[in-house]
Amino acid sequence: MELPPAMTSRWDVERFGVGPMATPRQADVLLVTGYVSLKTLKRIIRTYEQMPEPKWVLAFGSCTVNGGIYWDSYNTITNLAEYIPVDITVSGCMPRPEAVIDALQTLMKMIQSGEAGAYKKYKENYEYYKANQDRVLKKTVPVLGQTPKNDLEGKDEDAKE
Amino acid sequence: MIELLLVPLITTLVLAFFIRYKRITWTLFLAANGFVLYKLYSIYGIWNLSYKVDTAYKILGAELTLGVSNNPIGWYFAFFSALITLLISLFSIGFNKNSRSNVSVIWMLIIFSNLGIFFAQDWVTFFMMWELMGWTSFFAITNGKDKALDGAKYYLALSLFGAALMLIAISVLAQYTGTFQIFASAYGLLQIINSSTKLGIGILLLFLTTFLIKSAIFPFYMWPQKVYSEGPEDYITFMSSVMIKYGIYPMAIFIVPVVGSADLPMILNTGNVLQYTIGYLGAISAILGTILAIFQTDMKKLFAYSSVANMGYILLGFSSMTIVGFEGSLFHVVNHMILKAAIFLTLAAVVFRTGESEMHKLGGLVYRMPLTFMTFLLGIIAAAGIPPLNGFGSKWMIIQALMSKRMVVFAIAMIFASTGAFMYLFRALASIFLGQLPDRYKDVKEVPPTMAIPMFIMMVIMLLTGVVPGVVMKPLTSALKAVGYNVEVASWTTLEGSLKNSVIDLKIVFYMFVAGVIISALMYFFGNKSEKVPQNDNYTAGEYPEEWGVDADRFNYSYAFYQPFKEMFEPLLESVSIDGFFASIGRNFEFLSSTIQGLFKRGEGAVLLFSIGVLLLILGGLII
Amino acid sequence: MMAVLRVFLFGIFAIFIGLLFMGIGRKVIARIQLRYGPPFYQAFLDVGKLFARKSITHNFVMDLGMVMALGGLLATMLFVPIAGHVAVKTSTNLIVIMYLMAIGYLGMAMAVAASGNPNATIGVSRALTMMLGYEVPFFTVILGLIIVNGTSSLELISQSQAGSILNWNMIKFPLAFIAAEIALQAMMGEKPFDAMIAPAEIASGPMVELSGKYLGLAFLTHAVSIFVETAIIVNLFMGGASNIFTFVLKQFEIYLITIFIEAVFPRFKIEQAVKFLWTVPIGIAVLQLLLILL
Amino acid sequence: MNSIVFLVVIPLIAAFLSLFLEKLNKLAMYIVTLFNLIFSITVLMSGNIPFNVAIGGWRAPFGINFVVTDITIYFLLLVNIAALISITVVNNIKEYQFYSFYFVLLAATNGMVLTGDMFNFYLFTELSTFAIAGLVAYKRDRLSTGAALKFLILSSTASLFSLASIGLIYKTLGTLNFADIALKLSKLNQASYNLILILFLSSMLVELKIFPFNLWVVKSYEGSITSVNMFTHGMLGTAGIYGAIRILLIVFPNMYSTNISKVLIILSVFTVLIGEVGALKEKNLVKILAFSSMAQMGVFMFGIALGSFESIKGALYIVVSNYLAKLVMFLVTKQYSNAVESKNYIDMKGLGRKYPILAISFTIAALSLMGMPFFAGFWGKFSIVVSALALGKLSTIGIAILLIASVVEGVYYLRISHTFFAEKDVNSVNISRVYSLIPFVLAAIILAIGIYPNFIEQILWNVIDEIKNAPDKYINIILSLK
Repeated sequence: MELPPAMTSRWDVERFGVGPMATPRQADVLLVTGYVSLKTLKRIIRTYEQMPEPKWVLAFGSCTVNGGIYWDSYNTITNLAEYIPVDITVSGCMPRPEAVIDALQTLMKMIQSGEAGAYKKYKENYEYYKANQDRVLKKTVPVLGQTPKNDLEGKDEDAKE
Repeated sequence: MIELLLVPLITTLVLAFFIRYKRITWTLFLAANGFVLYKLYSIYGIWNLSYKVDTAYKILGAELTLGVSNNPIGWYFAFFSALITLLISLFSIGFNKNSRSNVSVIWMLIIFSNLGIFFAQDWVTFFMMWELMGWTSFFAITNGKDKALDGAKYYLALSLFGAALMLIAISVLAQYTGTFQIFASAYGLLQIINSSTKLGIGILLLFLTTFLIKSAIFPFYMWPQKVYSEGPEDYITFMSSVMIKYGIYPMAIFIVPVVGSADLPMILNTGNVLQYTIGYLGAISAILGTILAIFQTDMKKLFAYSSVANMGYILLGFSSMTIVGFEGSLFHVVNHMILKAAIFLTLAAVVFRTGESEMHKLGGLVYRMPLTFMTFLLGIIAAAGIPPLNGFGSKWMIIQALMSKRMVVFAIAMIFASTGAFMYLFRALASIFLGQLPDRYKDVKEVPPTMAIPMFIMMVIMLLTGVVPGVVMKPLTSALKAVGYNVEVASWTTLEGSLKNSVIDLKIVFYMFVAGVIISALMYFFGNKSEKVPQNDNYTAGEYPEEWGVDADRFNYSYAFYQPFKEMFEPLLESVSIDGFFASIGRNFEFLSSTIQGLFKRGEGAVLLFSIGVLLLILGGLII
Repeated sequence: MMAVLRVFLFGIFAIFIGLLFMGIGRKVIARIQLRYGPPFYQAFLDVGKLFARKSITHNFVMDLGMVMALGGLLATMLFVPIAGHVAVKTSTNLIVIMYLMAIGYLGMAMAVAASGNPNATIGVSRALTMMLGYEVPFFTVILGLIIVNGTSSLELISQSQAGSILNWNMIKFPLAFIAAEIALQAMMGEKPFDAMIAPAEIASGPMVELSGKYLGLAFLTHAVSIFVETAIIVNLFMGGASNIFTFVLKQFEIYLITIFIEAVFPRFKIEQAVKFLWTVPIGIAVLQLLLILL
Repeated sequence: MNSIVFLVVIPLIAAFLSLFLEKLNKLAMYIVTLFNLIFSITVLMSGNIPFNVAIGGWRAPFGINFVVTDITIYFLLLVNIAALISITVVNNIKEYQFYSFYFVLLAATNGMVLTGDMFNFYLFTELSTFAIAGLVAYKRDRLSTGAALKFLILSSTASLFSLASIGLIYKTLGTLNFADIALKLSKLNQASYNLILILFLSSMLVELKIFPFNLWVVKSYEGSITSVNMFTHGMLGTAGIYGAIRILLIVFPNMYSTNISKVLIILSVFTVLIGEVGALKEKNLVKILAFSSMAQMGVFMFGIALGSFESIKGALYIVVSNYLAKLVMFLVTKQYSNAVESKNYIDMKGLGRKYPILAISFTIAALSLMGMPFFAGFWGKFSIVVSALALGKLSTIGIAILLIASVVEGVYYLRISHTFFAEKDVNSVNISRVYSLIPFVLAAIILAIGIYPNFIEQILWNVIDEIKNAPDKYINIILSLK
């Protein structure tokens, strides 16, 4: 909801050289916007793992930090950072485009100063993340052993510096 | 001279004797081909060689003499076809290890007829060899397999039909000129055209139709796809690279000189009527072949249509009737021989290892057969006519010739076809070798060395003729000079066009290409290192394909590759289908056959028919 | 040695100009869309970053193909006369240039198809269909010019337009120029003819699996192709130029036209695009050809 | 050389004796046939040719006489060789009737070739017809009885015409001797000449299997055993061809100035077309051969009807090629159909892989019939095509149709050959390899003629020479006896 205005004429994130990319292969930054259901998490992990290094994650909105209004949902994770390493979070429900731009700017500074390197952590502590992922993803295995057939909305947006 | 023909013939008999021992037959086959090549090499330049047989058989009041002679253009065709044949026969040793039938005997007979066609001195010898090639091909195509019968029957019918036309043409021509000699009768035909145009053109068209049939030019473009898809792959390689040129050779030595110097009505001051007829046939073949090739799902059919398109180019070159176009066409003959052989060898290798020729059931073979892939890649680059490989030079010359004669329609057809070639060639590359490797081909291995070596040599030859076209152009121009054309002997690397300032040096093109690749490679090495991931690690919008039951086959995009394009052209093609016409001829004959059988089965009317016959005789004898 | 250096310089020059054009092009589009837009050197930054990143490959064909793509286009570029200069002495034959360009496209197509992603293959299939669409009108235009000049050498064609602006083929054969412009639009893959990359539909098509330096090479390929294509048009229709600066300026004018069209148009479906290319530009080009021939 | 009558007499005696010989019949068959063959060879070698034998001392125009010229002796050889080859496939036949009919046939066909007399020719033709009808009916089932009956009906209708024509000749010319007729016919008025010719042709064409007269062919081939097929083809057919050459070309040479030759061209083209197209969808190998032999006779008739010496030479080549090829084909068919107990060629799939010589012989024969170069048939086809194209519109159209028909022929024959060579397991089948010998030799002869035509060319020119110079070489010999 916040990204289209950020990309188009009003705020024009492209002036900082940031633009949307269609595939994880070309992306540097993974923006996780909004709450993460278990189904979504699975896709996020695959997408994240497909991105070439160096890569960063920008968690977006309160839901990715503590679940937000879905904090007690049976089907939603509360803290994204437990499953994939998050470099920077933007709080708010929902955050303004300015906040997004600001976060991107901060991320750039962090990259320049060498602070942002969470993807290294993911490699180092892979078992930890994997265990966390497996723990919740177990629930998505269907009861009758059938593979899920319904489609889902893509909730990930990728950005490129 | 005669040993050149005798050796294949004797080898045929020996092979027939040893037919059950594959190792012996194919080695012998290779040796015989080696001998033929060596012999051809040794008779280069000795153009007065000939061998004659006088028979007591009287025809047209004179005793018939059959003869072969070392004709320069024939030598050019024969030598390069022998070279290709040698490579294919090397490939065949490995390829036929597991096959149940042995095609080598009949193939050797075809090689005999091959040499006979290219060296024939008179039409009767030519016709005899031509017919020999027709029926032997039938057996070679079927090779004991029932499913190949339909295609082979189609080929045989067309082939016999063509031969019948040629027999008529030869006889009429001999009656008017009094000779069966090919070159002498060409002059005779020219005089006939100048004195009674209708008759002359009629004879010419009869010849032309025969040659068009053999070279799969529109409207006879259907047989390659029927035949190539079913025949034994190594033989099909020979067929698609060498045998399809049998129609081109007599065109080059007979039709082109006659049409070029005939005094016929001109069109737009650019060419005469026949020239345009040939050109339009070529253009239609080129375009139709291309479009149909784009739609095929079977790789062998795809390249069958590609051959049709390439034959179209050659005809276009002939239709310009300039020396550049003529040289270009003959150059393209050899180029096409080489690149088609290379491509079909790789297809044979693929079929050998996977047993599959439907492209959408293949994929990702580059992981398992890298050498085959490289050969195929170079082959399709050559086929698309991209420098620095060999298809380019000849296509370039043909286009130059067409442009200098202001034949714009043909030039545009040529460009359309070669751009379209890109489409189908890439489609084959992507569907067979690139993409995902299905699980059932996980254990596929690269082909054994006996098959890999010829493919490797093919690559070298393609690059060599692409960069140093002189290896083909020098013999060609010398041959043309020996026949009496006013040409300079070509240099090693440059090609001459017919427009102003149009000399290209293919060596420079190659250097430039290398330079470009070096700069590009520098860039590549300048970049950060890359990491190899397995084939199923692919962008799928975050989905896991295996969860959706999507295996490698379904993940490949290769079935309806050019669907939008196909939808555009399908209505058009349906309305011009020639196949339906030929099929209906076949159906009508079968219907007639049933009727006649019924007549003979019942037979109550025997006496009635008898009386009808008598009445007919009375009618003829007493009344008329 | 000098020749090697010269070749190298020409290559670098083309890459540089191409990237510059791309950067400026992005800026121009942004201004048309009432945005501020990235800095004009953004393209250089992007490429630099891409080369610095780690990248992912599926097999050696991907590496080979990308190198072949850029190499092929650079080789093409070396045949195009730039303000009368050519990298090496050759006859700058138009047909050679057109065919050489194809090897770059083939390399690219091969590389992306090797990744095994269906989106990429769909993109390539569209790109090749499009190629058939634009090559035919473009060649028809070229054919007219070749017949008029009696030569297929790009250099001679551009020399024949020397003198006043009225000698330019653009003025003499306006219809041909229009047809060539439309074909050029498709050749560059700009809107409305960008069905092959369509990011929202097939995830940027051919580029879907390219990462890091592969994407960087693709960028460079695109840059060189911009350079080559505009240079051909300048030579064909605008009489070349006496010095390199004017030449690049003329190239930029051509590129600007493309950018303007790109900025305001939506996208054709692939069959619509081919149908359009085979009716309007071909019609115009054939008309021009008839005017030339008769 | 009065002993030449033994060629007819001895088989006739054998026919009577066969009633009593019982088990020795087979031996007698071989002895008599061999005698005939050796005798003909001796005649050929004797160097006395041509000569004339007046039976009972009555001189030529008045009495019965046997004539031996070049044409005669070659056809005599062909008939007797065919007889010898055909009887090799006769086995397990105990009924004396079969042998009696065979002896009669042998006598009749030898007589047909030897006789120099119109009425005798008629008699021998009738005799051979009855013999063949009896042989066809030998199988005694519904099909063969019907076939024999049909053949009988047609040939007796034909014989009516024949008799009428002979009557007319005798009425108008007062003679029945070929030579005498030939001399006197030219003095006859055109209408009578035509009438005689038409009546005679009508009967002749039945034997020659030309379309609307040939409805007996397919059924009688289908209904009879292989040896009888070979008799029909090799003995009766060859003798019929001899009759056509002798009577049409030597006795009625003025035919070419009438329109009848044009009608003959049309009929023969139709015959070829019907023969070739009819075989296209057929599965029964014997019926295919029947259709094909019809078509080949059409080609022969076409060559004869054209009337130029080159086309006649071509027709003779066709005769040789067809004679050899059909013998090969019947022999191969016999072996293969016995092995798989079916005459459907699809059932014979794969036999060529186990018994290649038979299949290769068959293929060579087929290729020769198609007129492929390097096989005997080609020279015939070539000659006919060349001369047809020189002889006006009708023959040009005719030859075009003929060539198209030969395309159809090629398709169905090579399809059969392919089936022989197709991949199939045929281990259970057993054929003695001895049977491969004769087909192989015959096929080799076809090939030899195709590659080296000089020898046969010489013989054919002798034949043509006799036709060309009929007055010197035939008529005068007979009439200027003693």
